[in-house]
This record gives sequence, C-alpha cells and structure tokens, in this order.
Amino acid sequence: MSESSEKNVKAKVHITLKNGVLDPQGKAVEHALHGLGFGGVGGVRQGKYIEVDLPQQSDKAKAKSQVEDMCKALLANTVIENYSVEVVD
Amino acid sequence: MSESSEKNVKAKVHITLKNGVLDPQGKAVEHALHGLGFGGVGGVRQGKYIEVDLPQQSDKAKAKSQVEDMCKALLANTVIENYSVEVVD
Amino acid sequence: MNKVSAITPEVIKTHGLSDDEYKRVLEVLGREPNLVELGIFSVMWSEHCSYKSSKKWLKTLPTTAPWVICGPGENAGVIDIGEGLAAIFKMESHNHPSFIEPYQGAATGVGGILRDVFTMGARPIANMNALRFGDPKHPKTRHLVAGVVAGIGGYGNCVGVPTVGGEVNFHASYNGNILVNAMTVGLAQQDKIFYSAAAGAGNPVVYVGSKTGRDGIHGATMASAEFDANSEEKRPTVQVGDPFTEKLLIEACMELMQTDVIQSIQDMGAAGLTSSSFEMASKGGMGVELDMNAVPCREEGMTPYEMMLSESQERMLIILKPGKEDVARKIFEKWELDFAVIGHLTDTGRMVLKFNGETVCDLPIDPLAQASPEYDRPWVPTVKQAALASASVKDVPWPEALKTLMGCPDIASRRWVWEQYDHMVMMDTAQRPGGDAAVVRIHRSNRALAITTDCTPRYVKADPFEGGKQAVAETWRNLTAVGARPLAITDNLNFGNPQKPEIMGQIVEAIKGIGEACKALDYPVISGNVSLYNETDGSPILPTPAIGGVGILDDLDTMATVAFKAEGETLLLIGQTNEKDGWLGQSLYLREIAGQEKGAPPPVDLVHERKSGDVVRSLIRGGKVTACHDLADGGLLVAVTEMALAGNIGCRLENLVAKPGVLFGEDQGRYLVTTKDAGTVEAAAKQAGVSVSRIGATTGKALSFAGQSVELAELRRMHEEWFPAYMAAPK
Amino acid sequence: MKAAVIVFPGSNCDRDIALALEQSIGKPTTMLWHQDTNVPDVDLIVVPGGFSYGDYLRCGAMAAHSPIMREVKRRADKGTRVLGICNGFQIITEAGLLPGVLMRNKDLKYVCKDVLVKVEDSQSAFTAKYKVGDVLRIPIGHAEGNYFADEATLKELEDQGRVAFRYCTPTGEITDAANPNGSQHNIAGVFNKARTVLGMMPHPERLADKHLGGTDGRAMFDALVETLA
Ligand SMILES: Nc1ncnc2c1ncn2[C@@H]1O[C@H](COP(=O)(O)OP(=O)(O)O)[C@@H](O)[C@H]1O
Ligand SMILES: [Mg+2]
Repeated sequence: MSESSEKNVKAKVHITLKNGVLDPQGKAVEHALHGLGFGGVGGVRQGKYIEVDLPQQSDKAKAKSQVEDMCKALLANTVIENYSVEVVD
Repeated sequence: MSESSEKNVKAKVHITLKNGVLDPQGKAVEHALHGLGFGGVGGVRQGKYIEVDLPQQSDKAKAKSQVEDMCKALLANTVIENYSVEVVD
Repeated sequence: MNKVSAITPEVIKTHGLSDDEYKRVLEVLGREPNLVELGIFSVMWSEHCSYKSSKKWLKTLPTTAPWVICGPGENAGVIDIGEGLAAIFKMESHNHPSFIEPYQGAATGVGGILRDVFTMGARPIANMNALRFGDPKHPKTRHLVAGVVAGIGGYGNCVGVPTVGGEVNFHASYNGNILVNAMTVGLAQQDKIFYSAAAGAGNPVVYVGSKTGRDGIHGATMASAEFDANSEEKRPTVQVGDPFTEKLLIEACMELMQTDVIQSIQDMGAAGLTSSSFEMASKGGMGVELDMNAVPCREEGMTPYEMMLSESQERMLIILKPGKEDVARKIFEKWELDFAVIGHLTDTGRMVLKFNGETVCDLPIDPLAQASPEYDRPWVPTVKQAALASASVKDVPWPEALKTLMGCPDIASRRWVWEQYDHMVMMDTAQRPGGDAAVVRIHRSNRALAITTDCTPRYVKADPFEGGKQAVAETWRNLTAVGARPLAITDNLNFGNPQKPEIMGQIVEAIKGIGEACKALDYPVISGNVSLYNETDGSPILPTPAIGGVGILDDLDTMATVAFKAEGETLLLIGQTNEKDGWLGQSLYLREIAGQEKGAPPPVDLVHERKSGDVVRSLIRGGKVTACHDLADGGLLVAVTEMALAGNIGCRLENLVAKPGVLFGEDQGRYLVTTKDAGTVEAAAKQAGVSVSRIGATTGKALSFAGQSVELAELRRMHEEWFPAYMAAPK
Repeated sequence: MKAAVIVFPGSNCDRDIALALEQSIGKPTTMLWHQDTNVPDVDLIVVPGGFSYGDYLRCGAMAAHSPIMREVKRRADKGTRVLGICNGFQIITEAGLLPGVLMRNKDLKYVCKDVLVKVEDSQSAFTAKYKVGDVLRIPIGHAEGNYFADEATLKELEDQGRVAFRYCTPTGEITDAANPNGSQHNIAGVFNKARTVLGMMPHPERLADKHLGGTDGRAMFDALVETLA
C-alpha cells in the first residue's frame, strides 16, 4: 500500500488502554522481559498502532476528523481505550 | 503506569509489519471501514504500540539501545516485523 | 520476455537445477528458457513437486483396497466409509518455514493441508499434527515449541476445525531442523468428489481466494539480475496465514460444490499458480493460456515470474464448466473473496502466459512432465545393531524408574499443547486428545472416524525397515485400541539428504517396511508427502516417516477409552512379550534410565500384530472390555499408569517378573484391557492363538507391585508438570 | 419456541448451537446471515461463538458494528432473549448490550478445556432449570475471556445479582486457581438488568450430548424451551 501515490494523506492512529484498565498483554510482556534478564523494566503497556491511507483526501483537518470518527465507530473501544490521531502526508 | 515518578525514562516502541508481508488484520479493518461507510479509505496497516517504563535509567542513549535489545529478543518478530524505538522522559 | 534476465550459470544454479537437469530443459524446449520459464522448470522439477528421489520407491507402496476410492496422486486420498460417504485425508510437512518463523510456518502448514482436503469436496472435520523438536535444553527449542503450537492453534481454532490429536517428540537431531507435519481429515458425499484433471478446451480458468503477494517466492529470485535494484522492497517474504479468509474460502467452496459448475479444482499449494495450473493441465492432457494481467495482486509492479512462483496462501484454481462464471462469481462475492477469470484451457498442450500483450512463457506441458527427472539414487542399507540383552541393562527400583519416565519429555502429558487447540468445535469430538486415537463422530450419525499419527524415529534410525513397519503398526494398534477398524494411512516421509547413500538407504528401507506392514494389515497408503534435505550443517534428523491412520467405528456406543472405569476389574495383558525378559533395545527406559541409545529396535511380527489386534477389536465391539490401551513408549508400567491417571483409579499388579524388560520393555503388538469378565477375554485370546495373562486388578488410588507402591497423585504430578514447567521457564 | 442464530463471516459455532437448540426444541433453528435485514419474529436470538472477522482488531468489534446488530439491540430492548456465547459474548459487549469487556486471558494463551462454573442465579429463562449453587462442567475455548469492568460496574453487577456464572472449584469455591483466564470476580457470564440478555464465555452447547462426555449444558436449552414455549 502507501508505497506510491502523490498527495497521499495518511493518518497514524495510536490506541492505548485507559488508565486503570487491566492490561494482561503488557503485564505478560513485562514479566517475560524480567525473565529474559531485562531488570530495569518498570512497566509495560501494549496498545495498537494503525495507519490509515486516505488517498482521496488532501485536507488534513478533514482527514483528521474523519479518522477520529473511525476510531469512535470501530477502531477503538472507547469504554476502555483512548485514541489519538495524527495526520501526515 | 508512567503517571508519577520523576526522571522516569520511557520508551515508545512501534512495531509494524515489513513491506510486502500480508496484513490480514489491516485488510479486514479496511474492509469493515468500507462497510461502515468510510469510503475514502485506501489501505490500513495494523501494528503494535508498546510503552516501556525504565524508572532506573536516566541515560537516554542507553535506554534506547536497551529497548532495541528487547525488541530483538521479544517485542518484535524480526522475521516479519520492523521496530522503531523513541525514548522520552 | 522483459528486461535483462540472462540465464547465466549462476541463475540456473540458484534455481536448484543441476547441469544435467538444465541440459534436459534445453532438450525439451529446443531453445534457452527465459526467466519465467526457468522458474517454472525449477519448481516443477523440484524435489517437492517431482518426488524425483523418492518416486521409484513410493511406487512400491500398496495403494489399493476395495474401499479405496482414490489413492495417491490427487490432492488427498479418498476412502469409502459406507452410507455413501467418503473420508478424505492427507498429511503434509511445513518443516523449513516453521523453523524460520514458527508461528506463521505452522499456521500456513495447517492452512495448506486443509485446502488439499476441501478442494476435493470434503468438509474438514479434524486436524492432527505430528511435531518434532530439538533437545529441550537447546536454546531455540522452547521458542519453537511455543510458536508452532500457537500457530497451529491460531489457524485451526479460527477456521473452526477441531485439532484432535498428534504427537510431540524431542531429540537433539532436530535442533536445527524441526518437523511440523499437519494432517486434515474431511468428510464428503461419494457422489460429490472433485478432482484436479482439467478438461474441455475453452473452459474458463478461475482464480479465487486472496490476492497474490510476493510471499515465499523462491529464494533464487534474490540472486537474479532482475531483482538487484530495489531488493529491499522485493525481498522474498515469509508467508503469513489468514485463517479468516481460509474459513470464508471453505464456506464459499462448499457452497460452490453444491452447484454443478466445477469441472476441476485444485488449491494453490507450494509454488502456487505454477504447480496448480501446470498439474491440472498435465493431468487432463490439456493446454492452458493465462493472462497474467488478470491475476489479482496485492502489491504493485509484480512480474509474471513473481506471480507464478508466489506462495501466497488461501488461493484456489478452478476450471469451470462453460458459461458458469456468473454462478461462481456470485458465491465468491457473497463471501467477499477475490474472483477472477485468468484464462482458459486450450488443446495445444502448451502453457502460454501473456503479460501486457506479450507472450512471456510458452512451454510444452507433457514433455516437461515426462522429462521430469527421476533418480535411482545410490543407497546402502543401514548397519543393523545386535539385539540388546535385557539382562545387561541397569536395573533401578520400578517406582523410581516409572516416575522418571512419566515426567520425561517424550512421555510427559501433552496437555499444555492440546489445551491451546480447540478440539471440540463442530461438536463431534467423541474422544479428545490424550487417548490412543482421536474419535470424531460422523455428523448426525452414530458412527465415527478414529484418527491417529505415530512414528518412533529412534527405531527407524536403528533399523529403518523395522521402524517403518512399526510406525504403521502403531497407528493400526492405536485405532484398534479405541475399537475402530483401521482403513488406510497417509505418510509423511521426513528424511535428510537423499544424495547421501546412507540417508537414501533409510528412505528405501523405511518405505519397504511401511509397504510390508500395509500389505500385511490390509491397510493401504492413500496419500502422503515427502520432505527431504532435513539437515543442518550436514547432520541429518532422525529418519521420521510419520504415519497418519484412519479407521471407522461402526457404533460409537462401543468406543473404548484408556481410562480405568471402576475398582475391582481385572487387568489383562494381551499379546506376546519377549519370552526371555522383554525388549529394551532402543526403549525409552534404556535412554532415560540407563542413558543409552542402542540395540535393535523391537521387531514387529505382523501376523501376530493382526491376530492380537483383531481379538482386541472384537472384544471391544462385543462390550467385553471396559478400557483398552496399547503399549508403546515406556512399555507396560507407563501404559498402566496412563490408564490409572485417566480414570483416577489405581491398580495392584501381580504375576509379573520384576525385571526392567518386563515392566518397561517395548515389545510390539500388545494391549492392556480391563474387564469384569476375565474368563471371556482369556478364552477369546486363546482361541485366536494370542497370549494373554491376568496381571492385576483395579483398586485404590495408587499403583502397587512387588511390595512397593506409588500414589497416583505423585505420578500425576510428574506427568503433568514437565511441559508447563518447561515452557514457563525464561526464554 | 422460535430461535434464530446469527452467522457472521468467521462464526464457527453457529452449526453447533443450532444443533443443540434443535435437540431441545425438536425442530431446526433459523440461521440468519449477518447481512439479512429481516430478522424474523423469534423468542431467542443467539450470537454464536467463533472468530467473527478473524478476531482481528478486537474480538467481536467488527461484528458488533454490523447492521444486523442494530436490529438485535432493538429486539433485546423489547425483551427478546439474547444469548451470546464466547465470541458472541464479546460481540454483545462490544455492541453495548452488556457492560464490560473481554480482555486477553491472563496467561495470553488460547485455552480449550472443561471448566467448572457455579450457578449464581436461577431466575432467568436461561438458568431456570439450574439451582443456585449448582456446579456445572462446561467447556471453554477462547484466548480473550478475561472479563473486565470498572469498579462501579462490577459493584452494580454484584448488587443487582447479575452475575450468572462464576468459575469455581469442584466444591463451588470461587478461587484464583479455578479461574482459567483472570476474569474479575471469576465472572464467566453476566446478565443485563432484565435478565433477558445473557453473555457467557463457556459453551453450554458443547456438553449437551452424552457422546461428547457430558450433558450439563443441556438444561439451559431445555429451560429456554420451557420458559419461552
Ligand atoms: N501435537 C499434539 N497435538 C494434539 N494432541 C497431541 C499432540 N501430541 C500428542 N497429542 C495427544 O497426546 C496423546 C498421547 O500421545 P502419544 O504419546 O503419541 O500417544 P500414543 O503413544 O498412544 O500414540 C494422544 O492422544 C495424542 O493425540
Ligand atoms: Mg497409543
């Protein structure tokens, strides 16, 4: 994807667990890192990183609000997750 | 996590699929977004975003190389994934 | 063809063709091939597609029986299981990819074998997996076990086919070359079986499933001139499985198969579009013309070479009957899968590929197939070892030896593995993992298929002929032990480099042993797979001809399990133990307790095998026994312990000589049964000329013998602890 | 009783639940493709287990946003019974029919085995044939069954007696060791306020037949048939 095409607007979405929400994956990773001898690790949180291509959109502000809508509608579960959207060309 | 603690060095890790590697999740998300009426979506790639706290480390360069080691050892599957590490306080 | 694709000796070599083979290419073509053509030759003449080293010997295997509908040669084998139904099954290896990327390698192995089965019209009803890993102490082993098991589960669970059994062995010879063999069993109507031979000039060639990417393209592409620029972008990539798409593909194909539009169909397996289109045309004596611009691609700028050699997953090739494109298209669109007419059959006998209006490949199909190399590679027989005198083997008190064996890597419970597999979906799993064979009910009936995979590589190493026989006999025994009538096998022959005469000798003798056992047991080979060159740094794996066996239970209510059912029942040993003092050569006792791997492996007396099995089966069917278990790794006491643990009922043993060979020897063709009616069991065995002895009674919560006893709780702990503890240790 | 089972791309326990229902009802169940917009008039809608949309992104997320789920919600609001099993539980929580979320199992692994659950309520159409305190053996098969809700939600669930089943020991104790996935309060299944919607991770359909090794799940379907007849 994203390889060619001019004017390709792309959104970078970070989805992270809200504070206070259990993160079994982060915990397990933390545990495994300790097991591997990485002693100095204090905490690990695992989230998602999603890139969305918007080839037809050149207006960055519009792109951002569109992707925020996608987050609300599908990409994030807003009961437990936060999202942030950054638009780049 | 990251809430309190002074001098808390934190690493932000992005793990993405290498170019050319099939991304079934991204494909399915793209499809679902179309189904929800987000027509302008050209492509979606899904990766991981991991935050690692390093409370005992204040040297950023060291922190970075340490977390890169973690990526190689555990966080990323380097056969199919790339990683990038950014260290912040 | 386009650009600078000079066929230099270097390019030829990286395509794995020998000088002789390339000469043959020139003869077939009467000119130099271009790169696309060379790629196709290299794939079609590879060991994997052409079986050039093994063909001569594979031909000797028995492949027929009145119940065999289709033997080797198709995507999978087909047997008649009565009531208009057929069982379709096959086993296949994904060894090398699983070593490089264990999760995806194993996952795509499962995906591939599923397609081999459903392409023939069968709904997959069970998956099995036969796994071999290196020494548990080797630094890579844990990671590989974790990845492979997660990959098999990740794929099988998602597609909704239960993974009901398999095997796991550890041995240092697999340190650098693990084995991942996956088997699928499917169920079809006999009048709705689909084959792969193409027919009907003009018929449309249709591509369905996922798009084609640059997955798993022949490593050779790297070295060829065309790919020097931009090599980062075009690096051959690991195949990633998409089980969700596979599930949709299964449903779409099942739906399509209910219509009358398919002329022939084949999955795109190894070397995807090349081997599928080539084999379909070749089998039907047809030609084929494909428009490479019509192939659905996932990435931009893909060349015909890449499209033909891509191993992208979840794709099928279908020849439709004339004018049926729309019927088919509708179904694949409903399931949101790619569908493209990419060409048509011709009567020219040639494979012609067009790209951007140019002909990029024009090969004669039949001559290419006819000229495909077949080798009679030199081989030497394995030097046989003398039988080991059991009396010479170190004797340790049985409780200690038993506890060690129950917790050793090759016997410890595999619960950690199978609990990661959905073994219950489809609601027909009548016997879950942990018994002798998995039992999967034929949907909405009271009949069932029994399925097992077995091989004892240390026996095969010591004596490939006896080891080959033993692998087949053990599957037959495991099917028998649940009460099933064994019907047929699939084999997955994993060996080292066939260009070494010792290795070729292992292959030849193991195949002979397999064939002999199949003949004696009326138990033909209906499908299989060969995986050679399993070596690292010149050191080969243990020869591992994994056998998958399938049998039928005509009445599920008579199924036997290994678990003791009640206290106060008699335990009998059926079958012959080496009259001197049991067979310890190549046994696990010898390896784990005495620290030796030597001697001849236990011989398999196929006449006796058949007699003892037939008695056991008829006793089970007649409802005369309450539990049954065959004796395998670890011998008698291990088998008793497994029965006791499964039923949580102990046992008092008697009438046994307290010698390691008797207690832990691995003499073949033996079963343990419990019964309320020992007289009947004895009479039946005696009548059949099979030895039988009462060796104990079920009682309490411990195993006791010769004045010593061990609590079941302790044995259970030993048995259950090893795997999870091993996997939980830091990586 | 009339029942319908919704089939999403990737559902794989749809046939299983339909068969279990058929055993209790005595006639076949309606299967609804996720794109069907006409949901017939039924007494029970089942959202089955499996891997809808491959479990990609978040389990159940994509299915929860498919058009048919709007109709399911509407029916649920009107009192039609809705049963979500396993992936179905994940879907109906994502769709907001039930509170909470199913997180990754605490040890991250998929797990398929029989577990024991304690019946916490027998007042619903689903549980009417069980007694409070009964210990049932029912299989699970999931990688994301770790029930999580914030403290306020948990308190509300507990105060209103909306926990249907909890993972337990053979004697009915609620312990960490009996918890296969890390669920808060050992929760294996929860109701909505009206007890007309039930979501649960264990698969009652998988042990409703003697040939499969147990029948503890059968009473749920029998109860539905009796209550909703
Ligand atoms: N990889 C695996 N996947 C699923 N089940 C397995 C696997 N390996 C072993 N098992 C199960 O564990 C049990 C014991 O295996 P094994 O010791 O090979 O049995 P046997 O000696 O009777 O052939 C069998 O039920 C088998 O199906
Ligand atoms: Mg056995």
